Amino acid sequence: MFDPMPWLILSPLIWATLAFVHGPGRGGRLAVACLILQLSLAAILAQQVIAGGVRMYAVGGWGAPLGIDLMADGLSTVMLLLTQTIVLPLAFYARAYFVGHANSLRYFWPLTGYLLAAMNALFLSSDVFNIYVTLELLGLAAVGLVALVGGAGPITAAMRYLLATLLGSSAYLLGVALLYGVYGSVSLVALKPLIAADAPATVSLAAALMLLGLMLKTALFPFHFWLPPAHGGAPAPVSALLSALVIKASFYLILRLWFDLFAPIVSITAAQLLGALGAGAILWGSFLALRQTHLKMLVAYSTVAQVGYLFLLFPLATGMSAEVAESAWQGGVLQVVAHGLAKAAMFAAAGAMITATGRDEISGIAGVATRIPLTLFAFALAGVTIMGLPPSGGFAAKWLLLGAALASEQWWWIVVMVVGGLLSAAYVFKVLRQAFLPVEETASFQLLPRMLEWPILLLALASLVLGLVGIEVLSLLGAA
Amino acid sequence: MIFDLLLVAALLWSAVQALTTPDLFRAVVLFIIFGLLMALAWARLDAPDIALAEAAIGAGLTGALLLDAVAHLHKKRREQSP
Amino acid sequence: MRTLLNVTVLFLASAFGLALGWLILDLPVAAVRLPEQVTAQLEMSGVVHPVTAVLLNFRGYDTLLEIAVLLLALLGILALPRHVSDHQHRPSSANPVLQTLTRVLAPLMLLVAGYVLWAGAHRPGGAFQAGAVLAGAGVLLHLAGLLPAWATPGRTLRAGLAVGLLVFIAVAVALMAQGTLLQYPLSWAGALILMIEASLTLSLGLILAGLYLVLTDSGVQK
Amino acid sequence: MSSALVYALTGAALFVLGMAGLILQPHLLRKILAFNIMGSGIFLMLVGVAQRAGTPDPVPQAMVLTGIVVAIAATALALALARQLLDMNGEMRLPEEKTGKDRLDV
Repeated sequence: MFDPMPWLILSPLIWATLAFVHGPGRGGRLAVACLILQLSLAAILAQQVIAGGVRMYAVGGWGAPLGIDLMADGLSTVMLLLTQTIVLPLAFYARAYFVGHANSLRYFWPLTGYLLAAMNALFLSSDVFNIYVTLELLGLAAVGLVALVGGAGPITAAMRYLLATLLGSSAYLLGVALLYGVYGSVSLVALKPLIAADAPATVSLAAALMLLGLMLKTALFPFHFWLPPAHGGAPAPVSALLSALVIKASFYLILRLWFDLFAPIVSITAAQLLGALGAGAILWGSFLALRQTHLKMLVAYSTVAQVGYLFLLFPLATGMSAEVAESAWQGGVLQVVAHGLAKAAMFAAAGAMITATGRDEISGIAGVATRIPLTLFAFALAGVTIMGLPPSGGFAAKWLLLGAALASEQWWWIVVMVVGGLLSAAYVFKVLRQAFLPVEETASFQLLPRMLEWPILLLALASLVLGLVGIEVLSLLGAA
Repeated sequence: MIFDLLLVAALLWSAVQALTTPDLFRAVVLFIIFGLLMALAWARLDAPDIALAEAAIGAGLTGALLLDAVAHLHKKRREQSP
Repeated sequence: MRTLLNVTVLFLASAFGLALGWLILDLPVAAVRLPEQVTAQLEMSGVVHPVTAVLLNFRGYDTLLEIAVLLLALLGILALPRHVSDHQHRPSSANPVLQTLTRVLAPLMLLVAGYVLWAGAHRPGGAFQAGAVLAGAGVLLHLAGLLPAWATPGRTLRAGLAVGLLVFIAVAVALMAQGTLLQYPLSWAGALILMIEASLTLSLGLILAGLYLVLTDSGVQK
Repeated sequence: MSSALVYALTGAALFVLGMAGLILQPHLLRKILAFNIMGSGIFLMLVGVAQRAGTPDPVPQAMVLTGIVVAIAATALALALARQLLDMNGEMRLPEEKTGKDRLDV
């Protein structure tokens, strides 16, 4: 039987390297062709997982613990599908966005290719040291992309991002070193029963180090300091990739470690702490988003806030009844997917508005409603998901989380979610209101190519439709 | 064992010095010394492959890159305050 | 404020260090014994030196990604917008003695790199160390004023930078036709690993030298 | 106590030193130095703890080789960014760390 797993990693590695050798023109066309291929590969893998459950692949034929295994279960398949779905429209968007910036485009494709290879490899890996290598590949590619267009702001943001991401992966690697010291293996499959059987205090320290490192990379409050300038200062297609996907990769790992590897040793206290940090992120991030004067900074702070919802999953799913945990778990994963699609659309829309008006302040986008209604419509649709209004994917996700909080009588998370929802409505409407204001006569306006608008609408619609087909996604999740 | 303890002491001393000495150039030189001591430590740990790589890459190339950066920094300083 | 931060971080860091040190003094015996498995399977790996066997065969997939990390770092540096000075940057201090010395040393280093690469199958050494020696030759040539800093790499150079990764991937894919990714057939394993290592040495040498040669002349001119 | 464990303990100390330096030193070159020292500490821990019984273990040794290459890649990228910041701002610091006269650097 054809196995798509290795190809999902090899394809972006190959096209990224060839794009570097051949330059942006042919490289870009190759990238788009391969991205279409990767989307079908991810779909094939999803079918295989639904039909046959968890799939393993022993690289080199050795098998863990001597070799490295790839593993695809429901969660990793959802992440792979989400990644390929978001990157494909963004690739079309990027081609239109970087017109006239040959040097940026020359390196955009290879860097994006390695970024994608790192994410696909990360989602498929079942070896904690191999995951470290993918984390470094991911981090360096993301930093390279932030610095792509240069300028004091983005370079400073890239430097800060690099230091944060290196500190995060170093903490993670120290945890891996301790795990190897205790058990003599780095394979998730080999480690899981060993940790369940006997976990000395060193393992708890290793778990804390790995989780802290990944929280820094996910920009969970109060480790969010690096995110807004990096995501807000990068070129729009890059911001979209980073906010929609890159931070989700480290969050995926936190899920993997918490609910899989370290499940026997995690405590309810630690889960409540993670939830509290998530609540802090929701309130503080939304509050700061509301106070921003620049469009992309507002969207970036909104990411800080939305990451918070992801971490509410831990207190709702740890140590609760199976039913509550199931609901929280589904809500959390659905929030990953919904926020990924919506935030990609939102950053891309912000980039299109800035390109059209030539100004990056929120006050500069007056008149957008009449000039580029399609883009504004897409921004508003994405906003519906961010606010969590029906029938969007964001609504379905937050509904499941609310249900879990009600069932487990943890009413304080409900308060946080409601206040967060109101604040996010306030910052989304702050943008929309400005967009509907009449234009000044003097304002210049650049017409947008079609490819700078339609991919955004596609992403925004997907985030909305997710609310209606969420069951399908969740059934994939349950297949493993 | 005595050699190991001496080596460990030298490693820690050079690391602390590289991090705290006021002069940047000195700090980089101390870091290169630290790298070479690390190569010795790897040899003591029966890891000759890492010893080779550490000497060539960790001390050598990283050192060259850092020295070049310090030279660049000093050049900028001179341009700024003639 | 700053002092408070210093004290807090130093305190937390030392507390953490003490805990870490105390915990590793009291570790149980590891349940999985990988060194024994490596020894048992060494004959199947195509090389005799265990570290090379792990690096290129048992955990070869790690190494594949790691080459991508290195190439990526160079790409990230090249991608930074910069205005390279018009004149080719050569250190002014290049004296004739250094130049003569370099002319002798550089070919010698090439030989050493070849030996280290070949030796890697049996004893310490291999593509990384050989690549580092190559890169050292490149840096030396630059310091002697015989090799200019890189502005933007041309197509041939780009191909050279990428060849190691591409050959590695090509071998991995070709092997998939008759098994799984990177599964070397026993009779071919040694030869294939040497081929990968040879191309890796070239690319690693170029990339590592490139890190220096690009950085050394990467000023933003106003 | 085996000599490998002595090196592992040294690794722990180096990690702590490097981490403190990375967080506290405002100068970017020193942050990069500190990152490398922290990395060396992790590598010593990895091999030292794994070889605490006294027998060499090729698996963590190969991992450290991988780690050294990743560290030089990260170092080079960080230096490139630091040099750009120097050329644009005249300083090798992040803007939030410009204050503090009591710092040790030139």
